[in-house]
Amino acid sequence: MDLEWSSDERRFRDEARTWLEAHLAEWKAGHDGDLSGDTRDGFARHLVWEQMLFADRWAVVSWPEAFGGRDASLWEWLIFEEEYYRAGAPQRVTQNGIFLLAPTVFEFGTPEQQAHILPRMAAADDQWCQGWSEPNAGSDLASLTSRARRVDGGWVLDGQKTWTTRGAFCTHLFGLFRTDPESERHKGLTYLLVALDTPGVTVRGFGRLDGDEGFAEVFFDEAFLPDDALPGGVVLGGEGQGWSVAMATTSSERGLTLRSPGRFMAATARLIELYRSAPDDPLLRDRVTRAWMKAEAYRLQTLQTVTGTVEGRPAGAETSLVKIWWSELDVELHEVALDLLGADAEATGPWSKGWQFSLSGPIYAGTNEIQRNIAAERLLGLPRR
Amino acid sequence: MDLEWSSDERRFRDEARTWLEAHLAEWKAGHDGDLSGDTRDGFARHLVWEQMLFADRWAVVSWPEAFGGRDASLWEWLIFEEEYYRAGAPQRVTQNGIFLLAPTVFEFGTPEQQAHILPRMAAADDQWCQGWSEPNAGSDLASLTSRARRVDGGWVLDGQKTWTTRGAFCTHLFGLFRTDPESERHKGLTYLLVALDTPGVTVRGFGRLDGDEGFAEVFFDEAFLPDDALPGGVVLGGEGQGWSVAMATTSSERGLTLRSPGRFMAATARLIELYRSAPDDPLLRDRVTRAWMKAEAYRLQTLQTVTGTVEGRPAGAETSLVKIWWSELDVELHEVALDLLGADAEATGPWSKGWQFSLSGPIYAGTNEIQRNIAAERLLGLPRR
Amino acid sequence: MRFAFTDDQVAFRDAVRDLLAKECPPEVVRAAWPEGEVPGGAKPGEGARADADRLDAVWRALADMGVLGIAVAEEHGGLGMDELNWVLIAEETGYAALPHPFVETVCVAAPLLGRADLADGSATATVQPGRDEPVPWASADVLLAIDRDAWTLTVHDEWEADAVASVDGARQLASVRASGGEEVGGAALAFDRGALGTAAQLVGLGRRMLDLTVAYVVERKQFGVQIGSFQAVKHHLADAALDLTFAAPAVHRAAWSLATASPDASRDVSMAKAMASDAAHRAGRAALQCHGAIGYTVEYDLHLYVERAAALSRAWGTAAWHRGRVGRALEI
Amino acid sequence: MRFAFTDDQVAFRDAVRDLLAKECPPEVVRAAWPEGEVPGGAKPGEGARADADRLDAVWRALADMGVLGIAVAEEHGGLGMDELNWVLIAEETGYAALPHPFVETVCVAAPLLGRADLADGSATATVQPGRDEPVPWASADVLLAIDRDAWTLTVHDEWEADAVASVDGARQLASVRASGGEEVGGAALAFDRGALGTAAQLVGLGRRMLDLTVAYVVERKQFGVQIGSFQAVKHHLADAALDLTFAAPAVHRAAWSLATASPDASRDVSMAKAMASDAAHRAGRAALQCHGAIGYTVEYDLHLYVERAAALSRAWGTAAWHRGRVGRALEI
Repeated sequence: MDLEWSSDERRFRDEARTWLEAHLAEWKAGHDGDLSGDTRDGFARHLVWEQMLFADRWAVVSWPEAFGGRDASLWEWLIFEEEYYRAGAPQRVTQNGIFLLAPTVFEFGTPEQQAHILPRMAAADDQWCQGWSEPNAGSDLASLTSRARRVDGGWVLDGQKTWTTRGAFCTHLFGLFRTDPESERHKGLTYLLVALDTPGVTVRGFGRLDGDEGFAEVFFDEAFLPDDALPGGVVLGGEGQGWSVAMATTSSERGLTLRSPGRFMAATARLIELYRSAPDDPLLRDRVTRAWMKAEAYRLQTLQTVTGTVEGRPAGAETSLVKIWWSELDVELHEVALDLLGADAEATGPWSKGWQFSLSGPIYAGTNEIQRNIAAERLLGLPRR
Repeated sequence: MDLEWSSDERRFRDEARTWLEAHLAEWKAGHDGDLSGDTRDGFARHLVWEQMLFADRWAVVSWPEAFGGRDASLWEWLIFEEEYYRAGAPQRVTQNGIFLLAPTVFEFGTPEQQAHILPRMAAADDQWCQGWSEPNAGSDLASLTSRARRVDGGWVLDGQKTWTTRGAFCTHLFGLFRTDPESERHKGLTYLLVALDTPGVTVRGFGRLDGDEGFAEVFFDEAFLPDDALPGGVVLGGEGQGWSVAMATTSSERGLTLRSPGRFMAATARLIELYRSAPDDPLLRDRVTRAWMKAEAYRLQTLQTVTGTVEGRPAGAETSLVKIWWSELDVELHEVALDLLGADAEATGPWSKGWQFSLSGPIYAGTNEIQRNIAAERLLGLPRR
Repeated sequence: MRFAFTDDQVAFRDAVRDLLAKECPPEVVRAAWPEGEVPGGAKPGEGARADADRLDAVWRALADMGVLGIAVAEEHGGLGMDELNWVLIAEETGYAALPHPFVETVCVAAPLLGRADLADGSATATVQPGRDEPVPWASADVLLAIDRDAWTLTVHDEWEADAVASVDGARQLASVRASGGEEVGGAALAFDRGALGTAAQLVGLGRRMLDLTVAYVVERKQFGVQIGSFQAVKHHLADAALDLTFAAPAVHRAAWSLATASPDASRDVSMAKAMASDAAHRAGRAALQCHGAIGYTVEYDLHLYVERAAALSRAWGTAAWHRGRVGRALEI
Repeated sequence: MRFAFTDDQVAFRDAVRDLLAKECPPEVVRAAWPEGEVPGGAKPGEGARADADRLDAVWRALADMGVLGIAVAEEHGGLGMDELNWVLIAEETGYAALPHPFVETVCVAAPLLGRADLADGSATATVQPGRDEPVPWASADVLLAIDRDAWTLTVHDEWEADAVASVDGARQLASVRASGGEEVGGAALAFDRGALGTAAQLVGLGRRMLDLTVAYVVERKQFGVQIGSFQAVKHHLADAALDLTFAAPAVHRAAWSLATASPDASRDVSMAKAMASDAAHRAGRAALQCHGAIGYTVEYDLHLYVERAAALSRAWGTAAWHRGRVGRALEI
């Protein structure tokens, strides 16, 4: 066991920190106050930031250099994330592409698809949103009904997706469509890549609890998607293979790639600052301490997981527990902050907005009820029923 | 709304308090220290107390005078219970008869059965234990397999009961037996009253977590139970009617009759004393306050329920919530006490023993998981599945 | 001993319940939210579903029914009734998330100031429940500023208000600066009445969130079954019902304690506010979790009640503040 | 950066695990409980299932394997190893509910006193982790009395002990009176090692209770199905696994902090003890609840681990005490 960073890693951290400080100041000077990336204007402004990251190869540090990354190790990725959140850098409006689609493209995409999709994603030239959920298929993804009919030279899409985060502002959507009309549940699905300006595709944004227009519904009405809409084709991983391709994406969504410890370490650091600015209160001190310990334990557990991954022992079903832990920690630490603020918590601010956002954590990417089922069944071996 | 006691009720309280103080002192003078009623010697000593209660008509205050009671109102019963626990009077070793069997005898027993069973129960001449659970029928009571075969002049019993509280010391058992061998689940069961000295019945006591021999297994091996073993017969409520008769008992077990608020009010009063004796600690003060509020809310909810009962609006499915509330409160208040004691909590004492006992609350009388199901289905109307 | 309301009290409650069900549906609550952009971004869909014309009508309807003057002395045109007579009605205003200063005007200001214009609905009052705390319903006509440390109460007819965006857009929150004003007695009683009214509203809000969620999980299917048939969903909602079932008697008892000027009244109010805050919070969490993504959108109604509960649970003293007051009353 | 144990450390852990599975089954733990009557009443069934002959054998087997001297300096016949080398083994002694003073002798006294007789199993040590606190393993040969206020440590070869019944009959609890003795340095480090060893045992106990319960709910049927197929049971056990999964890295990191004399070592030990205490407590509650009535009997094995966890969760500082120390380290 060695819990210290090497001198190379410390240098990498210094470089990241220096870059972030300078460029964040520059970016923030270009607009007033805090800006959400989940509104139309805010999204556009965030794309400027994405382009700054990409220009100096900070957009996707762990990707190969050929696609715009730095070939950084998982450790360096962790360090970068810590510095990113520590610096108070903004949310990544490209994250659904980078963290959900890209791993799938790396695993299932053809070389031609990879060469086209990945650099444009990293540069934020294309902005990808996910098309998983449907009005009647939330947690039960296998029940989806949006369909793609094979026609000469392409697909005709029909149906509706919903809860697509930032869908109103993105350029492309990735998602599952039922390509075998006779099929049921997990079978007969295909993973398609769809430009949102395809004729017959309509996007309607709608509001989230935290006040942002963060969600969209996407309607497909006899929309013709040509096979050559994207170099390498619009099917990822083969016709009818959609479920297994998507599940690979889902598991990366649940693991390390979605929620780096840096985010919670930064949030608890801000919570501690908030506590210090308020009158002493032993009950709140205890709750702040608990939140800090949970964030720290999350960091330690991640170090353990990354060690295993690096040494060829990849994480298994405990990723379900990881998702439960960070999402409940996120709610908890924001609730402590609101209780610290007392009556002032009602005013809209970073903590109240963060709390509203945190409430989605136990729901999305597989509800925590489903995660607990998975942990009990796959980790502990309880019967599925 | 009037939350004050009438002058008659205050007089009743004074009478009970005075009697309890004097007689408790007398009874306690007859033995050393605290004594559990769930050991052989302790049980015998507790019967002396039961006889003292009966002699002055405090054993079953809400029963008709003819059976040994005082015809007390539900309000007076509540007052008596408050005073009983406030005085630190001992557990009622006859409680399973008084609170579980007696309501059923009142409802389903023939006059002859009532006249025989009830006064002897009140006087602790007969001590009744319950025979519900079996090794493979715990929460799932309908799956029980102990059977009674009809023969000339009586029944032949076979099978096994378990978890019969104080079964090793009692004289009689009440419980369900399968009298129709072809029947399944809730059908074909009969509620039988069995003297434990019936030949072919064997009782074996075994130890509980809290160190007492509080449980027993009862084995029936071709045991012949004559119809005339009890005046009025050994069947309560009719052959094959066991399930509905037993359910009436179960619902009284879950409601007001089992856990009077007095018990928790007395326990939180002791917790407050304990807190005052220890160094000031804001975290523990908050937890003591929470426990007090929950006990107080339990008292208030009970007053509301009794008002409804008195006025002809009997409690419904919310009795499931009541069971969850008192049982989880009981665990919580004991855990606060143990955390107050810190390292000393490990030593056996009233709080550690009370904690161990409290852990059974969320399990027995229908686990709290089942109670939550019932509340969701019957109170909120969620589908049974 | 009788722990129940009178038939008259229940009938009045039922009448208000019916009125609010008709006059204060979600689209009326939505009408009180600011139009269009809020600091965090757009509120699409709000405008389309809001019914602005009815926003004032509900307050007028309550005035016509005599509800607004329930605690105003009879000589000022009110009904001169005590806390036991308005606590159930406050609960209903919580259930409806009424976007008007009911607690501030009806429960706090009306019995203290004895003004006929508060009873007839032509004027409204608001309250600052603690020094430097934000003030809701900023367009009210009179402001009662309570100092919870010194236990003073100052009545202001004029003050400056800077709007503050609230998580509950209907609340019209503001940061206020007021000088002068008239100091009057009864600060502690006024605070207790406000905390009681707020506790009652929280119980009502908890019930509303629970009702909405029960309806949703019975309707909604996933994995081929109603999601309300999952044990985890059942237990979330049973837990929410549990806390509400035991918070409600605490609230009702506090009303009795205030109405009878019990020496324990402040303790009982604090117990009520602490339990109601926690119960509404738990109900809100359960409601959101059982709804899934739809509960997280502004187009669905749930958020109107979740945000109100979030605001009220920390207004008029947090649960921890009130537990502290209970602890002191218990001499621990 | 590498957060994992070495192959050697894991292999040693596995060897101890195998040894304890064989030599320290529940009947050996039972053998350490007092025979027959205890103050609360009878313990029927204990005697019949206890295997008293093997009680000393397990300690001797650990000595033979070199485990008892793991932290004793090599010049005194030990292996001279640090906390990283014994923390996993402490976890295993928790899993087995080893009825011997492992933490006190091996983790605390052995590295401090450097006595060969502690390494070879011919002597044992016990510790009073705070002034006036009860002392387990009252028949030990040496007592280290730690004062957690003054941070002093006194070594006693003689003392008076009055037996105190413990919820965990195997612990041989006593109230002690000792005078004189020799004050030595290193009280804070000794305390941290003891708290770390106890935290590791609590993680092991949590895992044992979880394993027992998983086995039971897979086997046991109610309502025609395995009770482990109920979602409520799944969620209880997933929650227990959750806390253990995140407490374990905290414990392992604290071992690293002590082994490297990190300036944060005391903070890290306190975080470990607080989280392990809470995780074991939650696992115990879940285990009892999912077992139902059988878990509540002394004939079934679960209680051996539940009682040990209850004792250890409050020994060496409660979770709240340790969180207080973490908070001070965070300067809040």
